[in-house]
Amino acid sequence: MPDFTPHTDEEIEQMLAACGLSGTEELFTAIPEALRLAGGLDMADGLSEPDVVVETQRLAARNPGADLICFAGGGVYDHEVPAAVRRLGFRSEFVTAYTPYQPEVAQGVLQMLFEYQTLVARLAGLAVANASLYDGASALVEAANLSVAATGRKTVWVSEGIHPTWRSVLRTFAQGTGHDLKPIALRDGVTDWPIPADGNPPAAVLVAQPNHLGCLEDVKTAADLAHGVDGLCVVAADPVSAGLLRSPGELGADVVVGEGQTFGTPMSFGGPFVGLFASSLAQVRRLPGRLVGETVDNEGRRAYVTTLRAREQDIRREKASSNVCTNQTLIAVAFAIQLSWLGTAGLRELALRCARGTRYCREALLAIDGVEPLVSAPTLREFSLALPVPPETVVERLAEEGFLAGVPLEPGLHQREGLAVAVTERRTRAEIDAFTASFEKAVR
Amino acid sequence: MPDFTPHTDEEIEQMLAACGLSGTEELFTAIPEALRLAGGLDMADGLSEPDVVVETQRLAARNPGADLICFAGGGVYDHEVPAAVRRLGFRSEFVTAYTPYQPEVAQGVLQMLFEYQTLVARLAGLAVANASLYDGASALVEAANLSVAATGRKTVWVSEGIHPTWRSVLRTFAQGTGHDLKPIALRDGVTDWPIPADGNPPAAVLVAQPNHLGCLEDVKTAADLAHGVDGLCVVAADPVSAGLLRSPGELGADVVVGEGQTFGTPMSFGGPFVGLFASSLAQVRRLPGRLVGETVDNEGRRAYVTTLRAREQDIRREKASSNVCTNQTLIAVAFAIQLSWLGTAGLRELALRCARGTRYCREALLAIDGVEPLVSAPTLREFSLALPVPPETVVERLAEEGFLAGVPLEPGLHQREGLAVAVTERRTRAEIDAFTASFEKAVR
Amino acid sequence: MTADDQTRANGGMGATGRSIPLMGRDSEPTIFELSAPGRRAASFRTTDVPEWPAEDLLPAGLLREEPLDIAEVSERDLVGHVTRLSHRQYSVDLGAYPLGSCTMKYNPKLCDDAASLPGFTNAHPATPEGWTQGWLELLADLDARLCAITGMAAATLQPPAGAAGELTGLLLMRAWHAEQGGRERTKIVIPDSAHGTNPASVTLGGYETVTVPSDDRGCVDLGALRERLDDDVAGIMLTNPNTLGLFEEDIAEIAAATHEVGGLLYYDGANLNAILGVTRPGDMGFDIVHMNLHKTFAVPHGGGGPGAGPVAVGRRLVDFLPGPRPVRGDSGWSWQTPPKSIGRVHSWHGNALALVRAYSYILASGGDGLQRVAERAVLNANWLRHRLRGVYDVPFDRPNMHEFVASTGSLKRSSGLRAVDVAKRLLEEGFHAPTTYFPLIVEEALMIEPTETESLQTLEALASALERIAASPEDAAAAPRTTPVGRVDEARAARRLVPTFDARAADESDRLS
Amino acid sequence: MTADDQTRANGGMGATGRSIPLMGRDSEPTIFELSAPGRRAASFRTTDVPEWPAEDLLPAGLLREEPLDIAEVSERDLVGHVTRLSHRQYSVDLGAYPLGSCTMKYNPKLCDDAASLPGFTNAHPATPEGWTQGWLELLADLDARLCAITGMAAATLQPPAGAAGELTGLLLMRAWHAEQGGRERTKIVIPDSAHGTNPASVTLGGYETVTVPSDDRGCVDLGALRERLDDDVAGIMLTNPNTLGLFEEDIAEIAAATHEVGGLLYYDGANLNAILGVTRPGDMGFDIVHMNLHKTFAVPHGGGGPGAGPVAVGRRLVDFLPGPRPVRGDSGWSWQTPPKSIGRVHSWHGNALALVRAYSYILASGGDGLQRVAERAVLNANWLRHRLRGVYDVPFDRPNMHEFVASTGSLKRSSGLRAVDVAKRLLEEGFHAPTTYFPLIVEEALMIEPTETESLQTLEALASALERIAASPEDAAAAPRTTPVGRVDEARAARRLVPTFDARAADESDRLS
Ligand SMILES: Cc1ncc(COP(=O)(O)O)c(C=O)c1O
Ligand SMILES: Cc1ncc(COP(=O)(O)O)c(C=O)c1O
Repeated sequence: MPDFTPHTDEEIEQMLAACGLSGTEELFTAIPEALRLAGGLDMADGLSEPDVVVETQRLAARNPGADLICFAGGGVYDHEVPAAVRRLGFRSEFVTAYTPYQPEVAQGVLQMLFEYQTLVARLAGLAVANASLYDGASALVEAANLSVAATGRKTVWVSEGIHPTWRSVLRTFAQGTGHDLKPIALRDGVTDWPIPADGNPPAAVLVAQPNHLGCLEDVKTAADLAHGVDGLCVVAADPVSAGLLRSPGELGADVVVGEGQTFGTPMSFGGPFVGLFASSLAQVRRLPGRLVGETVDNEGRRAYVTTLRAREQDIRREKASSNVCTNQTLIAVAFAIQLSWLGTAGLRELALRCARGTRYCREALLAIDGVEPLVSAPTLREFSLALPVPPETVVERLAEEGFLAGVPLEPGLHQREGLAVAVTERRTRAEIDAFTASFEKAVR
Repeated sequence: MPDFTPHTDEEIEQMLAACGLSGTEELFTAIPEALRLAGGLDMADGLSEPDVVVETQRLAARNPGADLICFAGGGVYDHEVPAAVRRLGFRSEFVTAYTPYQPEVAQGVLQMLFEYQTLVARLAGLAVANASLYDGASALVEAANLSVAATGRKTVWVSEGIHPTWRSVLRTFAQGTGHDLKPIALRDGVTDWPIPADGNPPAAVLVAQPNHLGCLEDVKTAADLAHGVDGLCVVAADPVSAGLLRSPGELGADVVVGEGQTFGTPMSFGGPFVGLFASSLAQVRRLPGRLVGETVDNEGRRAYVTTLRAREQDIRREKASSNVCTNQTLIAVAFAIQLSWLGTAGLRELALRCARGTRYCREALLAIDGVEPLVSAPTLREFSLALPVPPETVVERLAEEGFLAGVPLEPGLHQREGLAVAVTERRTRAEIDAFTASFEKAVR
Repeated sequence: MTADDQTRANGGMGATGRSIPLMGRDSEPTIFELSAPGRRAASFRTTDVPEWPAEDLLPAGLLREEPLDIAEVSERDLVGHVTRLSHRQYSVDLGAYPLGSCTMKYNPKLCDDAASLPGFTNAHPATPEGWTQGWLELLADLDARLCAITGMAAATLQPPAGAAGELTGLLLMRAWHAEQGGRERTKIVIPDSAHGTNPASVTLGGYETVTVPSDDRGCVDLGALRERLDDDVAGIMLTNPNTLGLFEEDIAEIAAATHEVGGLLYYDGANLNAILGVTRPGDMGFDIVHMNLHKTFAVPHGGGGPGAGPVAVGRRLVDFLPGPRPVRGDSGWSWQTPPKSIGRVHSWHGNALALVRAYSYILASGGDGLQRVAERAVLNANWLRHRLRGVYDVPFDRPNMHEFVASTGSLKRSSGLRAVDVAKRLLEEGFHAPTTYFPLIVEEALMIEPTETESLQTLEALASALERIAASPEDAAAAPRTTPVGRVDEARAARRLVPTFDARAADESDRLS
Repeated sequence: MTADDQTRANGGMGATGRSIPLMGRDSEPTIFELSAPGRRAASFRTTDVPEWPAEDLLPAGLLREEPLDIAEVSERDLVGHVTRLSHRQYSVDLGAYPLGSCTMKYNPKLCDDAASLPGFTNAHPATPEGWTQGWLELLADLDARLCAITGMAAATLQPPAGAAGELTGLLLMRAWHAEQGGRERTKIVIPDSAHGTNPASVTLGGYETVTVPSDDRGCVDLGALRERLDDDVAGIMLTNPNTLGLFEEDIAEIAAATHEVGGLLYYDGANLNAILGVTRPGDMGFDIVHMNLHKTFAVPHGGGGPGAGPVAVGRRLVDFLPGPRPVRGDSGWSWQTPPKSIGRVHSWHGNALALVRAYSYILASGGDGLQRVAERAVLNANWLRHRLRGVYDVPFDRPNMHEFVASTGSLKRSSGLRAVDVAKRLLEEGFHAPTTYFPLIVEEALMIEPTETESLQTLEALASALERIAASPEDAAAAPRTTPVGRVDEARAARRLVPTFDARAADESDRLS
């Protein structure tokens, strides 16, 4: 019902006349009569703004899951987003801009992306990062494609420590590219790194840090292995872990990807998030997506611009190694703001608080009869349990008590049924204690 | 706990050294030792941002009254505020600016105020409006002061149709100014306009339109009466009523004041709102508060500036007729945006929707046994009922049912116990029907 | 083509303004010029209420004939208009705002969130107290904390701004003196450096202003004060530190002398920021204190308001406070009006959402944080004075509190540089200007208050800019050159008064009576 | 002094950047230059969890030795920084953005509100379906509405952008052909006017691109197409109206010919805005359709994203869709993956909050409103073409849909005015530039899409600006002069690659391998 078009009847008439037309239908004469929708769309008329509010509030209220105290992770975490970040990230100049094709009027977005790239590169411990991809999974797909393009090889080794849905996305897109994905199994929580029997050397080795069981992998071994066969090492890293852990780049990774939801974006039922992508300088001409670089304007003032554009689909077309056009700039902006808000000390403290809560919660749950560690490798902010009842049942029972208990593990993969439980800096001791008490009842 | 000051320890040392000081205490040597707080404030240490969120959310959750379906008015109404108005009104350039003392960098606020003044003047039907006062009640006080200054008289006639709390504020401030306030009683819902026996001619006649019973007054008669004795006519008008009614200015008012909450501001437990103040050009040099005027800059470009500043307290000091300095600019900005969003047709429709809902609700409630009209004068969007049980009891009972039933009337003033019920454009027929059903039970 | 030209050029129907953003540095048309008949943004909820025509609802004589002309714009044009206007506005969120006496500190965004909670924003002020216990608890706790900060016994949160607080305080004095009986007191003593609201409030409070001069230290001249104190004096109004940014060191003597003649002491809290956690007006002997929550407690200034001006009083004045006030009973909080209350000073409970902002700021700061505020506000101001003392005159060049007053007195004589020139030049350097020509007792005054939230780097940049300005007085006349508009013709605004868009069209001779 | 000079000049500790706002038109330092050791903005919830040191929690070998350097700034400086940067950014909310193919319409603010409801934003995507029924219902209803709009049978909402939708569509084609059996098809036909994502997606889909030329009407050359169609062809990708803004009138013949050789038709929905409620891809014969919700359905572009690129398909392809999808059962909504699904194309449910925005826009618009969108988008574009046809070349000067392509071909020859000059001149006139140099088949192309939300007055102003620009080609070289920075040196950015702040400091010779 609100009319988002400004045209008054008088103006429409005047404009039609200027076009030499006598009615709105005549605007569409190029469309063959047979293809015209006779009675318009089969859809109710528009609603007023307050009516839309009522309807969307009704639907939102039907998601009581949004009120559960969250112990679920699996790549999406319940972190604090402070007021300043929310308000800055939603400034309409950022929200309603397009891709910065005209740098003279897009320095705001460009500089935010330049800062974002710097931050992502630092987290990764690599020299360069792009201006965002869709999400962690698609960044991983792009990393595999980059590796294949860089090496001319088609085989990609994929640790089963990578989140199952990410691997599933990898498989989907491999149907097009024809990559040969070789799964590498886990052993006691971490990737078991033999060279697969089949002798084809890989374009890349893909590993997650921490992996989806929450366990910390030995990135250096993965990198050495990859480099030993002239392949690349790709690490899917949780950016929060950079608060405490040595960076993947430092340990030898050539490409680091990740899910950026962690910084500045609420859980949002899974999106929009932001795919982090960093690489060594050696790969910069194969970098997917957009890249912002610093330069100067005609008066020598510092300025920013998208650069190495020749890589991109709009110029390289069928020869481009990536088709990404629209990306996730606004989420990248929020990421950069949130990380700047955290700052050097805050990032470390955030990671430490996650690790402490994880340890506290893990010990408390393991004290419950019948609850056992699924694996024994060290964890940072997520851990996996073996349960005496199906994990889906535990999740349902705990939801009734007000908790989202975790993410049930891919059945079959780990011998036993398991549940991955995540603890962020938002979880208080009181919440964890209450969760433990409910958990105890739920596994009976 | 969040430190809103940026100083690092190193910087503090450096800065103290630059001042020739060796410690922070030395900054305060001018303060006699005896007056220094020994152990700092008797107050807990600061909380982190998330802890403050928890605490303020706890307090907010203890106001279930905020969820009641609102039939209360009394000068504060439950109108829709669309997303665009909220987001625009909260742009930080408006929120975090000061009074526009430097017009070259304050054209945003100045132009918004110029548009606000234009809109308020149009609503009032008068030539000029100021850039906001605290609220409706304080605007009424200023109008009385202006009238006294303009006429050199001390007596002010005050219709009892003006909301009781506004009259109470008038009385408070009259303790200082010494104005002689003469109440004029109502008869069957509207002001009963005899000239008070005491022969002192008034500086002004103060009347509300509609009055606090919801009834429409005869503004023209009030104006004629005032002008007949060379006094001013001051009307406290509900700005929504301008959507349907002839403006007070057209009917002879010299000053129009009002409560601007109606446009763009939620009910907010009573503030901050905005006091509307419009007058004829004859009174412009006595206008309280700030006034924005159009002018040009040094290149002839249109520009705005606060003008006729010589009226204001910072220049006129003890001779100023008003002491207002900080006003309610941000709420005035929201007012202007909301009114522009409504537009010519929307304002009329808003008023009409209020009037229709009022009629529908009034008829429904009057059909209940024992519920009677308190008065019979025509109403616009609020009406008064005589109830068989104390109105406070009815309000309590209906709150249990999810409704805020109205504002109980000042006891004693109208012979019978009464309740003023308001209906805005937000109230649906279904809500009114449910309210009526609950009301029926509540008055039993 | 300026907006004016365009308005003239437009002969046709519909909107006359065009919408182009600031980047072109063009002026923005008014909303009225963007209006075209029939355009609209508004939509309304579906209610199913019968659609009676206006004529069936209201007496014909009251109805207006034509709808009132507001503006007819699309939501898109409205959003564009206001967003563009926001780009023509300086603000704290854009940069430093060293406006003396105004305390333009950064206001944490968490306070915005607190004040936006629906449990606060959606409550009608007449909701029965049982349904708004959270509100009453918050107000009562804020009241208690403000008293702890100022050293007073109880407060009213009703006054919506500092000036309203002043008048409230004066009415409290009046009521108190009336109860004491005796001859009516008629005078209030005010220093010559006081803010204009003080004398204006005195008049509205029904008193007469007696001015006491400042001595050569920039403080109240104690001797002169003693001469003015007699039993006509109802009280004295002071801000401490005063508007020169100097602490009134003789405050104990001032208080004793005033109390001796039966007067009361009123504290203008505009400068409270300087002494948070360091000293308290109550301890200095003040009887009545107003606070500007929009200065000291991070309520943003909103382009001129809203603020909040609570008034706290000593024990002997508690019974006179405006009401109702939240009081704790067995069954929770309820509203109560003090027995000898002067009455309401606001139609409801004051600027309630502004109070939530201040409350959340105080919670987040805590006792430790508030003390840091004062320490660092004072440190910043002293550092800046030291940096600038060789460049500008500093008439009272001794340790200051949160602000100090400089002057272009010497520079004016040597090179013609006035305070207003410094202000306009600073604007083009990207800073807001200090307060100019106040306090009145300093010629060509620049009243500089950096506030505690500005970093050393910002202060350095500000000081450099001020140095550059002093070094190149010849640039002043043309300034400001980089602002959305150039120097504004204030005289013309007053001479040819155009207070509304409609007045533009009207015949000029009609404009002023 | 520029930020660079200052960085150099700063020898001391702490932040090197100074914070002054755009009004000084100075550049803004990076956040790294505003950083000073020890400053911080962050604070954390009190949890009472034991405060074990990192060494007790993690193996020593994994721990980094020094905290990772991020930046150390106060909230105040962060807010100032980002707010100032926002003032260096053009956006739809500031003005018109006639960027062809991108559909930079105004996005109603009500959609922002819908997408901000905590019931949507706070839901973890792995929450069991019983606890997120509102989400599933919304997604299913959006799916159904998108199908009604496009004339298709079912959709996936997972693809996060148009290009992701394209690749999804190509994988659907692949899966479908695989099920049909027979020789593997290897080619996809694409017109020479197609967007770059089309051929790039084709390659990633494992196909080879075969280009079909446009004829002199600007449409697919039907004869040339027929020559290219054989049983190697898996399908054809078209956008209709095409990137010249022209409706492919022969679409029925194209569809028949493609289907005849067993190929499928893919609709690139970037231009769907033009035909909402007027005609539907499904009715034209398309088998697979992606939509750019960020173009057609008012998801704001966010400076480059996020968007959403749902893919709808005809009945015979439904079983191949990515999953899981929401399906209605007796006990409510549940997630189900289609039997022959190609698998996930997103790790969760797509850009869910962007889907809420589009959903609320569709609810508010309704069938009637969506049709108005198309009508007025087309009206605006035709009006503008008529206004400009004498000034600029219009290579295909016939009734267009929502956009049209102009060219400075003649102007370049007569006065040297290139498309890029027009773009830069338009920036200084306060408008965003049209898309330039696309589609590739038009020299010096200016692809102009005013969108339906711009008013006649804005179009008038835009047209006047474009006229002025053509009339004064000599102004072009210096443009833009009123923008936050002048013409940017793009060549240098590529030559001396500085992709991060850290690369600035690094030795230049190291920068590029
Ligand atoms: C010293 C002083 N006193 C009083 C006031 C008045 O406060 P308000 O503006 O809140 O009415 C001000 C405000 O500018 C001030 O600076
Ligand atoms: C014609 C056309 N096709 C496809 C796309 C790709 O869509 P997206 O940017 O969402 O990936 C675009 C976007 O610019 C386009 O204009």
